[in-house]
Amino acid sequence: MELKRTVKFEADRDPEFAYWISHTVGGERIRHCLQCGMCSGACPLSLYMDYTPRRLMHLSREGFKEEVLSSFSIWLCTCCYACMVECPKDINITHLMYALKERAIREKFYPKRFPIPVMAREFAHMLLRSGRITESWLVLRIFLHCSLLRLFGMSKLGIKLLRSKRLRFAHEHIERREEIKKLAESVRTAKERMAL
Amino acid sequence: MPEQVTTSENSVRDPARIGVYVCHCGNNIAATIAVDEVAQYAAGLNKVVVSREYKYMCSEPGQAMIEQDIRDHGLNRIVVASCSPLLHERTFREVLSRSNLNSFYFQMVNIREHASWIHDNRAAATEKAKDLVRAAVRRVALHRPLEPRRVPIDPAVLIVGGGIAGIHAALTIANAGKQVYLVEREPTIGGHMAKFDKTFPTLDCAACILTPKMTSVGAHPNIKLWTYSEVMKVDGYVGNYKVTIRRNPRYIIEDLCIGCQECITACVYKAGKVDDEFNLGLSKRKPIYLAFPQAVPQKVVIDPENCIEFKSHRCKKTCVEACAERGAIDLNQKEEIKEITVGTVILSTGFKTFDPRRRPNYGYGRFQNVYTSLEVERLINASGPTGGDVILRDGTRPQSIGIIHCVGSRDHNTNRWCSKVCCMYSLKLAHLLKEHTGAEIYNFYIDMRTPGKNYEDFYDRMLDEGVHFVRGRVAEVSDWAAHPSEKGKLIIRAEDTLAAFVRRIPVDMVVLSVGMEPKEDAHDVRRMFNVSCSSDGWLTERHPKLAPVNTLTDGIFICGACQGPKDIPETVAQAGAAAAEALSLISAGCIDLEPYTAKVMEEVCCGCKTCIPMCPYDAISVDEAKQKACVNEVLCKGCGTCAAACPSGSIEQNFFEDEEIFEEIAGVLTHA
Amino acid sequence: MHENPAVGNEKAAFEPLIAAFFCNWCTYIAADLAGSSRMKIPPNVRVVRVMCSGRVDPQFILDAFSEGADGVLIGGCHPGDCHYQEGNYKTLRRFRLLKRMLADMGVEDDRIRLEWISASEAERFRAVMNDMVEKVRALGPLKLKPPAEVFAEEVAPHA
Amino acid sequence: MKFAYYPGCSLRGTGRAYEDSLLAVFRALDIELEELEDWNCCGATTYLSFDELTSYALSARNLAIAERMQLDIVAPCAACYLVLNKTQHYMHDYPHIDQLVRGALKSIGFDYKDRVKVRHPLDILWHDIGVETIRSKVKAPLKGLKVAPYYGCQIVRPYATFDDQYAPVSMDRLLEAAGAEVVSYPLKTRCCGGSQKGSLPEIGLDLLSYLLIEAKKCGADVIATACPLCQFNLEVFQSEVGSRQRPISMPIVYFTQLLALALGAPFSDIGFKYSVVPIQPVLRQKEIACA
Repeated sequence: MELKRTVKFEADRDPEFAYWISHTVGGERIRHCLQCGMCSGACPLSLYMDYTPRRLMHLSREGFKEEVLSSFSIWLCTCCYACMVECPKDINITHLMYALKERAIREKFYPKRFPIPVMAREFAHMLLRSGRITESWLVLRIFLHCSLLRLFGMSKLGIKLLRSKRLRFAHEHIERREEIKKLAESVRTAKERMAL
Repeated sequence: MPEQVTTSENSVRDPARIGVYVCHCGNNIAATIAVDEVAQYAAGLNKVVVSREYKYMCSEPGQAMIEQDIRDHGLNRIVVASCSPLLHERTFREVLSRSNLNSFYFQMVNIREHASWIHDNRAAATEKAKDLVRAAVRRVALHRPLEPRRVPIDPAVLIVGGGIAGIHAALTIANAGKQVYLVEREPTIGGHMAKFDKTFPTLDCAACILTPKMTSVGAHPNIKLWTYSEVMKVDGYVGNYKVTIRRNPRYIIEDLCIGCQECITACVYKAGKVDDEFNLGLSKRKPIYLAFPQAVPQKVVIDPENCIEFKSHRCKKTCVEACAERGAIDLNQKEEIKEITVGTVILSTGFKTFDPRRRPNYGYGRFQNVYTSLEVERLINASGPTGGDVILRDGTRPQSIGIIHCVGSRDHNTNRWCSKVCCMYSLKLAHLLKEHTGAEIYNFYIDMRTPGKNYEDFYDRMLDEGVHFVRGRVAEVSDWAAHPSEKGKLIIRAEDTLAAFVRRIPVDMVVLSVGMEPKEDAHDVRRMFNVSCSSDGWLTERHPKLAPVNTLTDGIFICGACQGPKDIPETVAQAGAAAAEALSLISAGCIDLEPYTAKVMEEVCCGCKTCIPMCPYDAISVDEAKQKACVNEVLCKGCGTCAAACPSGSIEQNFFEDEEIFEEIAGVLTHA
Repeated sequence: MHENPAVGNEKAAFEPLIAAFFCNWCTYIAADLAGSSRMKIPPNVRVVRVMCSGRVDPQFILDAFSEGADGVLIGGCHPGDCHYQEGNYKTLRRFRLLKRMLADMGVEDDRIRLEWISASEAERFRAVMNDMVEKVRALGPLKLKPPAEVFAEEVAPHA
Repeated sequence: MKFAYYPGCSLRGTGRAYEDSLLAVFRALDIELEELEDWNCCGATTYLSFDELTSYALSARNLAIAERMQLDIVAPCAACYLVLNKTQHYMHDYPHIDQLVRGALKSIGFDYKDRVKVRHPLDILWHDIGVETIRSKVKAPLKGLKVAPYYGCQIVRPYATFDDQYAPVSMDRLLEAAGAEVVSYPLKTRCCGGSQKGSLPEIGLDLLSYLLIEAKKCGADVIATACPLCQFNLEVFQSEVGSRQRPISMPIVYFTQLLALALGAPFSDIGFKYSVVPIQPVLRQKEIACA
């Protein structure tokens, strides 16, 4: 067992991060957090989390960016909204989890070949390209990016699905794909204009 | 501009010599308003003789400064620009009367609450202050001398609500030799406290300290106790409130009933059949019953909903037989309306406990072994449904008990406030339950709040007794076993925030420490007595620090939990305070009311009667002989609605005359 | 008629001046509460205290406009909560009448407003204030069809 | 009664059974459906974590199309239902999102007025049609079939107003109307792990096994779901769950499949052919026609 310095210096805090979290959508009331742990208690995934949602709330508002963005917990969130409906201070915890994921992806805060961010990225690309998701291809691409072995592990499942005619490899897409591109484009420019 | 209203001769105005005083209020005003600038500006205004600024106008020297100026400069009008008139108008009016000036030659300007505290732009705030001062100067020049209306105080006091607050206030006033009417909705007085087993932190038994007080209320010659009764209507004003009270029929002639309870034994129902309100449905009572053994008054009640006689008229009426020779039972009793006159009123209408069904994830109502704290009080009480033996609804004795704090408190989904007493009573229950059952006790709390004399010691004592404390709000109580050890138990799921992981704790019994809420009819009470309520529904005091039991309506006082969550010591202290306030009015014998009444300028009045329906108090009538309206000063409460309605402008409201208000309007708007 | 420094040439510089009549028991206290809670409210409002919103004579409002107010706000207790039982109902009735009349004279709807704000509703008080100032600022300075003095004489008697 | 039907990607992929049965039910109750013209993926919950703001614009496109069709949307997929609702909520609550989304829609020629309601089939069947009407139309009651109603997360939480967040009952009532016996299922709103099964198999399995084992304990013959992902997880990974504890065989069907069956739709047309865990044995055992 190796000894590790656990003391935190003020220099370890990132005030920008603290500011960001309390000004991002859903974080308006994060400073009200009682640290009561209702969110953790209600969370079906908290049993596996390195930092419980409650701790993430506190760490974020205090600006401990490293700890938060590199934590496993944000990727465990399945967005079931249990925390949000329970929160006694009406903090939109689920949405903050999205925000944290988004930021972690933007700032590359995740282990290599870690499937969840990969899935998000692949999903996004497919959506932007064709306007719809073809699950079969999505799954395929994700596993290609993570580990081929896994894919073989899953092949049994694939066969099962094929047999049940549920996996179809015909690419789904919408008619006016250009609209999707336009949408994304206009959001991008608007974001720059609003400096979001 | 509108035409000058002719004024009644009795009050001619002498040429105004105005003094203006601008207050710094330490830094409260000076921080955002250039006080000196305002004062200088005022000095230049028409008719202003002196204009000064000072750190604290309300202070001794501040007041002295005004008096000095009145003497030296022969001032006859005073304007003070400081805080809200609701705070210090009286203070400064007294300054004037001390200097033999009519106290209504004064106008107050609110540049703190209405300016310095709500603006940060110094320039703009200063401009605004100038405008307001200018308006006051122009207005005060027109003020007329007025005499406050002096009304006598009827020494009788009405107390609404017979919980510990009402009981204590009643005894205090009655012992001072004054008449008290104590009105209680339930068949007995005692309120919530009567249901408690022990009281924190001293653990003395609630009944032992309460029942003696209850008995003396029942026996006191100066207290008229009306239980099972409700206030229906309140008229009049301070010193002279006319109150209408409905006495619901209890179908027992109180003067004849001696509380022997023969009738109850005789009832055709051999056992109880209706949920017993006093034991919160944990036991049954008969349709004819005494709320609880020490009930005051010791008079039984019949509840018509469940009495066979009332439902079918086919009862043997064994109760009536049993009471044959006293004949105290009167099944034809009708409700009775009482009209009384009192000088002051004390509201002690109390609170209600939070209904945990509004927090479904705690399973109250779904799992039989989930109890509210109040139910547990009865469960451990020697005179309770189980005689103090803690046996669960399923007949077992709990080996492990979870006490969940903050149920319906500090929660945006239900009540946002902290109910203040739950931490302490949860500790108390932890102790009592341990004592009664020897079970493992877990307290789930967010923050442990034990502010109060000897409260922290009590907390330490619980720690010594080995009660578990888990810092975390419980997310759910379920009967879903995820582990063999959880089979057949209620599982409490919460994050142990100090350990920083989620725990599942199986228990046999769950106690929900429910918070305090305003009574559902708090708003009706508020309307009836003309007092105000916070948005949460708690009755609001005139000033949170300096007038904690007064309301904005003179002669109406509040005490106890109707004003906000509080424990017994605090409640009793407040009740004492309310009683003292009432007594001080009574012994003063009279009170001065604002003379803001309406008056008719007969020479202008055309007798059109437009004003008559305007007045909610029927204070205006028509002098048939003269065909002119005339105002009954005693009935007039000075709202001014008639003045606004009069087409010929012949009704004026004292201190709010059209002219005065027009000057004020022009003043605030016209930049000089 | 009056020189309101707030009234600038270009709309941007325009700061509206709003006269407010508050009843002593509800809205005035709400305003005090807003103060003691240190809420931030635009400095464009000038409060005149009356005992009851029922006291507010339509003439006051006309006068306020003619004296240079760009907007008028009346604050009273919620229906049913009037300290004098029903003063606020009377106000409401008059107010509806007056509003129609003002409309004829070209006073925009947003310039004149009746709000029920109870003693505890400081937050609501703030909201109303901000909203009103915003709306009136957007409308720009008050422009009356007939010259102000004339209309005060013409209309006041009918009020 | 007519709605704009928004299938979403899943109902065209792994959730085809849901689509087939839903259409059958609506047909049986004469609710008209017109497919949302050239609809696009709502972005699901995944896209949100990639690029929140764009995801609102994408889902708003569907709202705008429905508005142009002058119809309210019915969104059977839990994720779609949530995301569309969420988009509307956030456009109300946050001016900058509203501005940004409207701007984006303008750029593709939509002038969005926000006049669309997003409805869930449960909502429509329970409130608009009503339990009584359904009961009256039931041809083949599901006598004795013990069903565990499983709502999952995103339908009742956090925006749904048509049912209780903690203890929803809409599906219970509907299935009862269909003659089924609804068992009380404490985990009816507990999360199934969503896409975690794909990314973090172990954890996904844990969550799934809770749900499956508890349903067995409650004596359920089948679990009824209202979400393609829940259905997929619970059904397809059963064997894995089984391989950890004792094997489980629990048919996982869409509530619409059971309703359709009760309303007399031919067994072969309502998606049972896609099942991995066949429901026929249970039905036969209960003597409910399934041919």
